[in-house]
Amino acid sequence: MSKARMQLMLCSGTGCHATGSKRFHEALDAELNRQGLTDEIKIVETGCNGFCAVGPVMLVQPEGIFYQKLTAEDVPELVEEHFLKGRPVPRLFFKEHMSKEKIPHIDDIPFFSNQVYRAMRNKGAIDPEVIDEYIARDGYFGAAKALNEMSSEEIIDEMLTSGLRGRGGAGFPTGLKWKFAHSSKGAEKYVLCNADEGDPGAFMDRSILESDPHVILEGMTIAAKAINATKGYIYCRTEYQLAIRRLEIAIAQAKEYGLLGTNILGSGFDFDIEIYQGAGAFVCGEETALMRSIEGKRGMPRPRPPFPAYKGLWDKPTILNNVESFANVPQIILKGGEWYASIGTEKSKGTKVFALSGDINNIGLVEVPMGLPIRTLIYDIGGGIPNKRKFKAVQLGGPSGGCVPEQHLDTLIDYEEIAKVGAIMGSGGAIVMDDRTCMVDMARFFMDFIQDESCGKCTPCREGTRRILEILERICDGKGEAADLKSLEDLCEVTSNSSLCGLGQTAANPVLSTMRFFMDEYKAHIFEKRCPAKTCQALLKFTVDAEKCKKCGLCFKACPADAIVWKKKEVAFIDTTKCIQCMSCYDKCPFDAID
Amino acid sequence: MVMDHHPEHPDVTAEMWTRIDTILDEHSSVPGSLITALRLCQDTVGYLPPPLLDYIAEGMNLASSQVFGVATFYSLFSLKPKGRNIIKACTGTACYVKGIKEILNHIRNSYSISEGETMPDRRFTLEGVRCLGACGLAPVMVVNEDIHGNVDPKQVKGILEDYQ
Amino acid sequence: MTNPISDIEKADVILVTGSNTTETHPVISSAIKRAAKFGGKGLIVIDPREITLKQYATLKMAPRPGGDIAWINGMIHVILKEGLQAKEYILDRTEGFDAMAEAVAPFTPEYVEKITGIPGNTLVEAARLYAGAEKGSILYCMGITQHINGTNAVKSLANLAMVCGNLGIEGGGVNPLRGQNNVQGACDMGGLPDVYPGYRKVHDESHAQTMEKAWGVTGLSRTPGITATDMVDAAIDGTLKALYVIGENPLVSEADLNHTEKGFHNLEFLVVQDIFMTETAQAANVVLPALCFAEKEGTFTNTERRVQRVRKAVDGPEGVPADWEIVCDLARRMGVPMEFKSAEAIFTELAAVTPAFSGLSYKRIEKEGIPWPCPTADHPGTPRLHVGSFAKGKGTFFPIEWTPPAEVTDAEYPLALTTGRVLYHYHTGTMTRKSKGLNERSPECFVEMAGSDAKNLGLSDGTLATVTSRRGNIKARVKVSRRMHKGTVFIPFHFAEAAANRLTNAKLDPDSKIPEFKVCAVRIGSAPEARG
Amino acid sequence: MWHTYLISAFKTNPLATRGVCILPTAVVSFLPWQTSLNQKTDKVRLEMEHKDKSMIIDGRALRFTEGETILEVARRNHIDIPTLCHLKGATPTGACRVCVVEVEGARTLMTSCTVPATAGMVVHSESPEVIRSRRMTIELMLTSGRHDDCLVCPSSGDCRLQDLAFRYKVKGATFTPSGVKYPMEAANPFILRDFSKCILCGRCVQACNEVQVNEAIDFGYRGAEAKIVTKGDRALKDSDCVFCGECVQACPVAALVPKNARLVPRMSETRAVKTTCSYCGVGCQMNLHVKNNRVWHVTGCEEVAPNHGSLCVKGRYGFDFIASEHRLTTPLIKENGAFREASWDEALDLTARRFKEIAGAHADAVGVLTSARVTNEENYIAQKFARTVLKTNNIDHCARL
Repeated sequence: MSKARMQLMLCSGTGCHATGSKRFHEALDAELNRQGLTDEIKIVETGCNGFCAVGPVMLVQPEGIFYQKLTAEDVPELVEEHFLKGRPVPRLFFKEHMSKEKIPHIDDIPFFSNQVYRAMRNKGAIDPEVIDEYIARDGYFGAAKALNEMSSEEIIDEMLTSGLRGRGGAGFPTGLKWKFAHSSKGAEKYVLCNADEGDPGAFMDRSILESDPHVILEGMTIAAKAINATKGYIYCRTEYQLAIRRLEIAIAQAKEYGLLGTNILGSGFDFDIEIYQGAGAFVCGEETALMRSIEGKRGMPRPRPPFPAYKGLWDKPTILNNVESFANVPQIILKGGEWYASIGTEKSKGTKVFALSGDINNIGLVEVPMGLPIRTLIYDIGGGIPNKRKFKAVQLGGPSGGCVPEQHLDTLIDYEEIAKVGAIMGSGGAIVMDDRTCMVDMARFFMDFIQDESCGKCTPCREGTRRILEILERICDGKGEAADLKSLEDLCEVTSNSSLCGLGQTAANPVLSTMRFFMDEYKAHIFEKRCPAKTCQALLKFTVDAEKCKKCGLCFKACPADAIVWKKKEVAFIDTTKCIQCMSCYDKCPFDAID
Repeated sequence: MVMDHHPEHPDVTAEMWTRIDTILDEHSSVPGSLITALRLCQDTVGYLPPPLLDYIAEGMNLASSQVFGVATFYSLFSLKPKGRNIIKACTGTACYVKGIKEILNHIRNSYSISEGETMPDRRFTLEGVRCLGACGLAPVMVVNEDIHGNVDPKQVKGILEDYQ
Repeated sequence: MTNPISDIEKADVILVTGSNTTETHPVISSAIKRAAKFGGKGLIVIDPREITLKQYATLKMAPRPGGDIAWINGMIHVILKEGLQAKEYILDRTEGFDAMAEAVAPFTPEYVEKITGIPGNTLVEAARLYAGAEKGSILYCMGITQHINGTNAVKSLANLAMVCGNLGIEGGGVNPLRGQNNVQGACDMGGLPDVYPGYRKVHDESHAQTMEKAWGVTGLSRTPGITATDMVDAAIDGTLKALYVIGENPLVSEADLNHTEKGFHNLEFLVVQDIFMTETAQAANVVLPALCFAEKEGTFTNTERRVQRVRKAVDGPEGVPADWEIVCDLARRMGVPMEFKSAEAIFTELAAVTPAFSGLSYKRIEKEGIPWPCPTADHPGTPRLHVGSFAKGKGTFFPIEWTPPAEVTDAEYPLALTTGRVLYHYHTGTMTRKSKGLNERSPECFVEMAGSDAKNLGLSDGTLATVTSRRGNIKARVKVSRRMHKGTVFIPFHFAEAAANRLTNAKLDPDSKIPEFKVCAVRIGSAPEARG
Repeated sequence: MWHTYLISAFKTNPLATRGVCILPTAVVSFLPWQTSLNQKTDKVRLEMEHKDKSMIIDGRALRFTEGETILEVARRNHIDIPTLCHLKGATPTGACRVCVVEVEGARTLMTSCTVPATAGMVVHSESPEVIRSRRMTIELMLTSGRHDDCLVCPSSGDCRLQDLAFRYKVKGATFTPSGVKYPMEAANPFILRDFSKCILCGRCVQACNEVQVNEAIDFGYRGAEAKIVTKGDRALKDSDCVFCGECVQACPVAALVPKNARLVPRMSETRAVKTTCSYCGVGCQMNLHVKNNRVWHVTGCEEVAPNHGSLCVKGRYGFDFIASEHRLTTPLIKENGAFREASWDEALDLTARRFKEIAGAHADAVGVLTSARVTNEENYIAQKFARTVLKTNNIDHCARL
């Protein structure tokens, strides 16, 4: 590749972009130019590195020094000290949350060292806009093998051996899905990639597309060969403009290299891929809805059977896998299904990507082996909860998933194990919540989301979720009644049992899950008219703890409603009849005296 | 249909009609390309006034009711004029946990617009959007093309003052 | 129709021409649209206007009015040139192929394009599409027949169907869509100047004798009578002196109305029997009220020859008898008794004297109608004609030449006018214009034209315009529409106060005596709006 | 075996047994319900294992043909599975969820209108689970919009939702009715759209798009905002609607009723007289709904050719001419250029006399224009009259117009 002595892998993912990677890049460029170092030091703009919390980040290769929170002002020092004199700059190293230790090497940072890269093996390592860099890391070798040396059956067998299950959430064995579509008769078949990442709190697909677009093209090509399809679509959220641009570049380059289009790699196999931009509808993550959408219609799911493997897009046999699933395919073909299955649990093989967010120190994207305890994910990789707050639960699986509370943190990352505690693997969103999060409000949040995203076709989902939301809102408003709990249960059961598609069938999960583990919070809202997490404003009754109050008067000054009575050297008093529960005083009090 | 005249609409200029005709020409024979055509037409005009939807339907040889159904199904499409600046507040879980509600409140108080609304002078349109996949920066607010992460409610006004 | 309506969805390719089906036969149009949209069937629509059905078409063509024979011959030309014809079928089941082939030889796509304006390659595609279908159905309506060469156009369509072996098969056929509820029945029953019930010629001695015997009379005239249009001329020259009009409104529906009015006013005695005071009734000496379909028993025969029951739902105006009762009463008063107890009794007689109806009875069609021929009481009826063999043995090809319309556009009358119906009205509007709702939807006459024509004439949507032909003029509002091609305008004929037939040309097809309603030359200018 | 392990996964998951926890995409898709065949051992089932193409519904072993849905098999065998959104002649959408049944081994309830019968399938059409779901679904429908005024509702007695509520004894009292979301629309001569009654079953959309293919209406908006819309969500009169009324006939409630439905007798009070439409040549079979010697409604006959229930605007709504005050009721004779009323005897005698005179004096001087509008019987009589009484073949009608 490059003859440069040093490569600066600068993250240009959405996160780092937002925190100023572009300005830093420009400054760095200018400085290297000024110093005449452009030949020996090469800047490589990579896709998302994953460690978004500390962006902009940069990895200096081949040394493996990791810099975080970079600004344009840091450039002269970096160039002078490190790039010229070989003395890395410690103040820009990663700082461990607990020990406050500064760690220079990426391999020593727990966020990275506990990860195993498969789907994201190229993240931060290549320039996503240069196909040669992908090829240099064994890119398209899997496709070459599949197209020239393997039959469809052999590819499917390899996939079955790998034990790869759908990473979009349901965990259906990928090889089996391909097998059905393979056996389905039809001259025209389709391979679809679901890149309509919709679960709030999940962004691994965007990251993979931005950092390694070719792996998706390669994975889809292998799938096409397996089921004998000639056309593929990547259904991508229109919000992901960077990902779309990189995919467009990748498709053009692959075609130029004969890796896509007609007679790929001289194998006689034809396959073409088109990008289809979604237009903003969560329900289009459901496979039949997604197909409707590609057909240019309203993304309303249709009943199954018939299943897409037999009657999918334009009524032709179709397979749909998500981005992360496809990202695993080339390596499985290249290194074999057994290699892939060598890590993980009995029924969940390989790795899974999680998007850690919420109340956690190391917000970012991580890939971990199946079978890892959730606790390790949260505390070792995630670096624990900030501000010395208490962990309450981690929400897995987004609007279709559930919460894993403290007592189940040792659950292993495994489709079945996670399901046992009432959550789902889902697409990998992992939102950590500390003790200030109200679980009833959380359920209400998800129901609000679902209600908004329901397509409106079937009665239980359209009307049922509306009624569930209504009840949850009532509870959060302090107007809940005992009978509401029974109504919730009934509604959740019918919505789950009778809705047309997965969206409705799983819509009640966040409610059922929080009712299972946090019934006490529901009861507190209903019977004591109290929100233990102090989130539901209507239920807040603020009082001043006389023992903690230092009589400073900050609360008095902060109150916009004149609800606080305070005189110098006296404990403040809150007039609850005037209080508008705005929490200004609560936020202001330096002594936690307001509760 | 003999497409020899355009409907009249104050927000659609002659150049826009020309561009729209090109878009329709390119897509009318491609099955399933309605959503793409709608997106491109919206990019051209800024939004999709109903007479334009009817015109698109004729040009694409689709039922006008179907086109309207599609346009109102997807949140990307707007049938009302939008502001010069679009504020997208991420309402994903991470941003919710990190307090996007307060940011929305601030915007509402400062500019008298709620989610989905546009200021009468068309300076801002406020949209609540699905998770932008930038959870690491929660709460996130995107103004036009600029991503603002870790937004403190107090900064909101300061950030927005730059957009006129 | 040679084939039943249910065959439409069984065809592989449907060719519709001269029929604005969605407005004139909405329920049949649904079958066509379903076939095209959901059945994946090919649909070829040929019409001078961009009618709604074209939105569903696989292929559409817009010939200039009067060019039908040219494009039909052109399609046959292409089919023969490319060897797409049904060779065995032609050999086994038809005659006269060679002469026909010779007649279509000059109709190259280039020549057809010159006459019709249809691009040559489109014509070739259409020919391939139709000929490529295993089962091809042709549906046509007045757009084909109402021309001076209408009969020939129909024969050309039959040529086209036979060339591809599409007559006498399921899903095939040449199918005229009959415009009126019982036009099929009126013809079947001998409501024509030259035939008795069952299409037996009046000049054929043996038929005449059969009828004399059946009716117990003597001296039936062996001379064919004259057609409605010829009656007008006969009235003008005085040979026709009296006319008995039952449920028709020729003073709106006939071509060249000014001429027709002259004839009617020249009659010595005119009797009109109708449910409303129509424009024709106004001209009568005697007006007789009648019952409408909801007030009497009987049968109608639909476009697919299905004989169906009409049942009395309500009592009519007090003392008003059914049409047949009035006629029988009149006969009695004229000294020739015609006594029937009921409509069913008449049906029994007509079934007995009409071979194709012999097997039919009210009892048999109680639940569902039966298509004739139905010769015996155990015959299931005949949904498809010509299956296995043609009625006459072999199907005959006719060599057909194209002739231009009787009137073509020129500098003085630069626009081609074509007339037809709108969805909300029916024929002369006798019934529909009494319906508040239908009138609200379609209150007045209009002249539909292309945006470019309107622009050139300085007219815009909604302006009142005067439309003038060599025979008369009317005022109507302009309707600018994407359905019209430049150079052709359309006016519906339902509106007596702005009757399109004041403009139309009464030149007749020599065989069918159908006037050329579908094309004449007009000019259009803005009309001063009346004040107040 | 892949499926058994997946099923065991559900079984061990306490939430999964309630049908939750698995995302949209796949697992559900490929679950073969047959796998549960061995779960119970009842005699019939054991016998069935060796029989091809038979299934069990409510304990009855039933044969089916390839492609038949559970609903079709059930109906053929007089097992009454209720439906609401199911529209004959259109693709089943599975939207309303009223026809759900329990299929052994399936993770959730299944809509009988969409699921094809498979060999060995065991179905319970009225299990407690099914009834519970139907009752909640009906309850949710009854409390959406306004459904509490059956006493003054034009569709009362002719309403599927009312029938279902009766059958499952649901009162619509659990939740507060959500009320009127979109205003009523009456700005056209024929159809009244009452959105407060609409349960979004989609039958009208299918009637419009799949049966008549007029494509005037479709689903618009999303979720709780969902509404049946025309182009631009305009009033019907400003849309592509051609007022064929297929949607009105398809509407199972009173969301779409004839414009004057509140002012005239309800459908359920009238007597239907089957007849043939008197407009174009299609010859649609229709029911005239009569009360007190007046036609109030017209519907298409669904069971017979040629129209199978469809009509057009003229056939369905153009019937007010029957009772028009402009109808001719008495014979008229023109004297000095003006009409005067006459008795039948006078008018017919005059006519008979004049015809006799003219026909007697000149051969073929009288003509008859019979009609494509009157019956076969009347045409037969008219031509017989011309030929035998007037002794002329001068008979014609406007076949050519």
